[in-house]
Amino acid sequence: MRVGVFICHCGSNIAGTIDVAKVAEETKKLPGVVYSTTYMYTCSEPGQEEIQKAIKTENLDRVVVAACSPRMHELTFRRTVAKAGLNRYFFEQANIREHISWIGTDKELNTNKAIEAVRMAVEKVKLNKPLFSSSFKINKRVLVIGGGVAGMQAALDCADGGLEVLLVEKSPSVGGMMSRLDKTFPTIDCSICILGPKMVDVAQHEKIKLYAYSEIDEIKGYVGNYQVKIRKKATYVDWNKCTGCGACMEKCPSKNSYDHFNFGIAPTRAINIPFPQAIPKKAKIDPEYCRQFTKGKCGVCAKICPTKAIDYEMQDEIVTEDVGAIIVATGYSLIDMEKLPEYGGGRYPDVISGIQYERLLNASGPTSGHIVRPSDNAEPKTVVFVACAGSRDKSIGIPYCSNFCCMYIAKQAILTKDHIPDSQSYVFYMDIRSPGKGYDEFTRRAQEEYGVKYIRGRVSRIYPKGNKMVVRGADTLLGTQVEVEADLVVLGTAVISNADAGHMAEKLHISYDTFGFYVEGHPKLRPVETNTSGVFLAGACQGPKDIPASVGQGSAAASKVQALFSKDMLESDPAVAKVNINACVGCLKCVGTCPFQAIKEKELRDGRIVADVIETVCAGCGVCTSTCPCGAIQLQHFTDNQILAEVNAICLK
Amino acid sequence: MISQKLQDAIAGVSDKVDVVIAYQQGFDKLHATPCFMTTPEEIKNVIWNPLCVHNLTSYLPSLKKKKVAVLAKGCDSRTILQFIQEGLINRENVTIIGIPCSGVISVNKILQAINHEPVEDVSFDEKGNITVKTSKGEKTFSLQDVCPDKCKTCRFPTPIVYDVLVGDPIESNKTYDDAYADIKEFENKPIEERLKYWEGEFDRCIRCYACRNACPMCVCQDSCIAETRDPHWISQRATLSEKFMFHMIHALHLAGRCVECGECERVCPMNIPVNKLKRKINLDMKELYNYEPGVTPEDKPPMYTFNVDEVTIKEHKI
Amino acid sequence: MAEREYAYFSGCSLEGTASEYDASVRAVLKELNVRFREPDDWSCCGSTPAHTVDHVFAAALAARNLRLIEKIGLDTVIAPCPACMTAFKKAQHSMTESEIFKNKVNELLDEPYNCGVESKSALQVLFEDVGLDAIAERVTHALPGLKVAPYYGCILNRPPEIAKFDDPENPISMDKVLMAAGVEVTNFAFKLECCGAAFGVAKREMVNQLTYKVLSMALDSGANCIAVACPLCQQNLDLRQEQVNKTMGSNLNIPILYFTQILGLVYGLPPREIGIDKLVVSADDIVYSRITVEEMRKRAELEAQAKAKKPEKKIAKEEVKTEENE
Amino acid sequence: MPEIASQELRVVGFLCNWCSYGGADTAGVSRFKQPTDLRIIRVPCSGRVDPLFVVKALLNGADGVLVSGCHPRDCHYSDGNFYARRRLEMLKKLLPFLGIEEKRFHYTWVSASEGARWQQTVTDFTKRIHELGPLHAKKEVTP
Repeated sequence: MRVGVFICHCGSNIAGTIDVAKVAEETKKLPGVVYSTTYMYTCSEPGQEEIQKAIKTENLDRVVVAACSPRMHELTFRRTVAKAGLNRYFFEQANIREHISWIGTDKELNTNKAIEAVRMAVEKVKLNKPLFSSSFKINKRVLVIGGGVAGMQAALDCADGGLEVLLVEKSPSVGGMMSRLDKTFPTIDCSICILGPKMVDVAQHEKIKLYAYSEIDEIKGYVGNYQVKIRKKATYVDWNKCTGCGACMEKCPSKNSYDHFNFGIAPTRAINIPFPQAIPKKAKIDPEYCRQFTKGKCGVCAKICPTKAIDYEMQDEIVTEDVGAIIVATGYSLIDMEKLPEYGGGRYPDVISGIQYERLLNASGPTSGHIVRPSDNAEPKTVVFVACAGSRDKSIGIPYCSNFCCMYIAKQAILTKDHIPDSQSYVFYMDIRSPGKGYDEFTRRAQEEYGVKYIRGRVSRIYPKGNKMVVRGADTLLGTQVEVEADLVVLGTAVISNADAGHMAEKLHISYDTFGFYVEGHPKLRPVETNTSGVFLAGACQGPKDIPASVGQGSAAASKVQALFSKDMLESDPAVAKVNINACVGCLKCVGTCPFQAIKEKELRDGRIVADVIETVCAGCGVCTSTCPCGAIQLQHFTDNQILAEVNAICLK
Repeated sequence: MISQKLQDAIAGVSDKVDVVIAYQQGFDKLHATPCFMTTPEEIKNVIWNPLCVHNLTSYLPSLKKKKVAVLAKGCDSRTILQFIQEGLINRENVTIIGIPCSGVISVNKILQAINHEPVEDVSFDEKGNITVKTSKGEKTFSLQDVCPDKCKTCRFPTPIVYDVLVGDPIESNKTYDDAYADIKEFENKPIEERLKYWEGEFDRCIRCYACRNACPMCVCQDSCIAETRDPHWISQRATLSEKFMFHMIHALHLAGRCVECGECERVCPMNIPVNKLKRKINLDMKELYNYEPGVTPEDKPPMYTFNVDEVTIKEHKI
Repeated sequence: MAEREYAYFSGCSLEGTASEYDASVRAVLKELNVRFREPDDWSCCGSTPAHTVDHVFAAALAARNLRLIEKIGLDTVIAPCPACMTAFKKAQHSMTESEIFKNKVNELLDEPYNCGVESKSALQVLFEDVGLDAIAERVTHALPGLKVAPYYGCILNRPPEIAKFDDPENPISMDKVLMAAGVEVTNFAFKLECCGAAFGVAKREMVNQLTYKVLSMALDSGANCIAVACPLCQQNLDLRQEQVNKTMGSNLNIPILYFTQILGLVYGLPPREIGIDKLVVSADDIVYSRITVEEMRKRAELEAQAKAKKPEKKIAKEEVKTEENE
Repeated sequence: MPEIASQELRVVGFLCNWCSYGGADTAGVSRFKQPTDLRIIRVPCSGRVDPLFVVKALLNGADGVLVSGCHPRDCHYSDGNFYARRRLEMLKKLLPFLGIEEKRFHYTWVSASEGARWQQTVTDFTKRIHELGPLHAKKEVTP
């Protein structure tokens, strides 16, 4: 066995707090190590050439690189050794940067720790076996979860690339948050005017199959071969018959249904089409408001409907689809105003959220674009905007910035002036965050051209006084308290993850952070990938994002899927469980514990029963290996012996 | 006489099975030994007395595909139920001849008492006393004094599962807590004392693997990782830590599976309390998952399943 | 309820200036069959200048009393005065949080306090333990025309980690309790606003302004009476009205009752017994307006009949809710 | 090679690749300083951690063992950590019976985004092991 060890300086990242020369010299003494050296940047091209050269000249058959985290460069170096003719699994990486040089201050201790880290890697690599991946066919259909702007962009890009796309949208229409917006910053162009065409494309594209008002029930399988159960929620309207004429909506007697599309700023009917440009433009019934369901009698819509599309008996329908990749674009939610009691907690009708105000501004909104206060439908002359309503507030568990409130508040302030020329807007802000192209100019325009008064400070309380709302806050620049008597108060409510984001992540086996936003593969270098191959992220489900960022991610995710599907076969990860049939006693405990049903029982010619692994289904978790009492089923590359070698390397003295 | 009833019972089922497993006389009166009968003629050799200590059900998994009739005491019947839980036998292939048992005899205890003199004769009286005759004379023991410890707290004198029951069921007045009183007591000892205790016990181990071979639940047989190189869990070195490791392997592989038949301790030549660790784990399994090995056929051994929300497991703080 | 027994800690102000609070609390608890005992030889709660100069000392003062209660075998103390209650809760909090602090405090005590006593305000006990149903059950009288602005003051429910009671920004317990007792409450935006009492001597000007704000906001909210649960609030809002009127040129004249006094009234207790006569701004009108529940029901019926002629439309206000979007 | 005498104790960590190993990386990237005693063994999933690995480590010279995986419900392999939780809980209860302080063994859940939580875990656990002192001073170990 001839092991070569390469210790990386990583500039000063490692060499700064670890005596790399000493590590090289000490590790040279290890049994099996015939070559040990250091290099400034091992991951650089010359660095990799160094390794390949050494493999040739020293005819190494195993390689250990002590550098950054294997999660960073394992694949890089596997390719390196493979190019030099070694099996790519004859490589181990010791993490002496993230786990040592960056977290330890004492150079002597760090160096010693690094030496032991290398020793562990050496002991393991000596037991590494050559592994060869088998390839399997992939299903070139892609599932996009979420029909917001990010999801639609992803779906369209995939479809234009010739892929079959399933687009699953939870609400009755695609369009997401953007379809609710009036104008978009910083260009002030009409949101639905630029989004509408995309929505139509989605509906009409022959490669896209749209599941509106549907949810994901279950996801099984692995990259290239997923089986997805989609729940088509009961609309109580046969969408094949519904023409979207809206007659039912006009005649529906229960007029106080909560309007999800308008965020309850105005009531809607129990049977409704969310908005004029809805795609698909079909009606659906909200049973919790529909008299047919609540009182058991009504049936007006059924009578009125010209195509007899109403079906009160309709049930949810489950359809199963096979796909090869999944793009998650489930978007975001906004914090409930009840979480902000000092701002009235939703008790005052004239304190509304930004998205509700957006609906008031919108020509296709409940007020046809006339700004009126909910309490008395009067036109407000003084409008106060409160930025960071919940955002950057540790006390309610939202320490992060919601990213786009500063901008849409500036936009709304400007639009307010356009709608009501004799109005005056105030904005309470903590900091103005406008780092995008043309963004800062935009917020300046709001102040300079539109005379919006920006007050730097937080609002401590909002309370009614007569028919006005008094907004009291600090002006940290003047160092005084300020009180503004407003006709209408708009809260830039914090962006939060969807309530069911966690469950969705569990279905997808992807991880999410403390706030419910999905975790990307690498914060900088793998922004739309997840740690689960075949699952990609787009839009605000990964963190608060404005439109351009979401669209960008949608396209990025799509291109990732295109790349994945550019091959007909996928290489399976050979680090899967393997059964030693001579040792297996056929107790089949592994069959029961395998999370993926990847183990079946097999009868040998002599009639003996043994366990048998389905390679492409095995995900390589190793639960079977730790279940098997006789060590007959071993997870390749993480066998008992390999892990024991590491344990002994640091424990045996 | 019970032996007669037993032989009749066996005769009753023998034609339906390939083999009957029961006890016959061993090399002397003090030793009974398992017998495997394939012809009716052998039935007359069958005996039953408190010296029939072996857990005959241990042989069942190796005979999975055959039709077997087996003699089972109360404690042995738990083994069968555990086999069923783990799918190691097919119930329909097994005919269980249950036999209520008021306690067996620890041959070792007798041998010590008669300091290993050759036994000439053994007799039992109706009170359950045993009289052993050697060249040095006769000695009579009451069952209580010479029975294995497991019998003293036996909760299952009558088999939990059987097809034929020979003799009348026996009620037990022992409770779960009785059975684990010694474990609880040991847990209250100071921690250093506990470590010293086990080091003392395990240090005596000669790695003969008798405990493992006698264990009905040790399914691995020849593939036991105590002896393999791949995986290479322990070396053959006779160091304390290697011995300790062996017993940990044995204990953890039986976690939530040990039916406490006591075979491991019966066969240990060094009198190591091998069963103690497993019984401790059983105690925890009962607390955590309300699970007891080998009492119902439907249960699933706790180490091979889980609940998404484990109400009984509290997250540990440092 | 009955089987449980509380300790009762009146504290200095309820012994003196706020005796009507003491009287009314005791009366109401009695009406609701809440059993309580008082510890002998109780002393200052520690909410004096003590806590501004020495936290250990302040905690020790509190802990001494809590220890007395612990000793007579009770685990919950009713401290009607928010100052006492906060002093107790704070001591309890910091002593259970930190072993070191606990030892420091116990060093100063004759007998160590084992942190076995929970402190609650009278409001908290009524709201959490007695319960709204029991409160409603006992009602015998109504106060037609009375519109109450519930004023919580600054420390009854704050800071949250110590008070552990109600919402720190928008408390509703007193509203609920009064409503349960059949009393109409207004939507009072300044239920937590500082009334300035703490600066009553040092910064009179400021206090007058603050007090004015609170009082006038109460009137704006349509109230003709303010309910309080704190001697200092009561004293400041009640006693200072004349002074405020002078400096602010207003003519405020709104009675400031302890919420327990209002409960006493609807429970049909004699006004004297609950110290109505001790108020500076007279609450006599309220007392005179008192009628029995039966009479109230009759009136209601008459009004209903009158209304019946012109049925009114009403659109239920939709609660504002965010919705997930995909 | 023995750990640097008196300064360090031997702490072994088994970390699942997807969450906790990533969490440890995150802690590193964020330069969250930690004690140097810990030696990390990377496994695909906490479900891969056979309790016997922990025992092996403790018997062969480790003074403390730390196992960390994805939070329940968040396992990359969906169920791995559920099995781990049962097995490791069983071991945690068994160790004191053997005379080994259960404090020497800790299992927890740290996600890839929880760098700070990881720093806290390592710091506290290492501190605890130092309070307990070496496990093997009092007993003979291995060849």
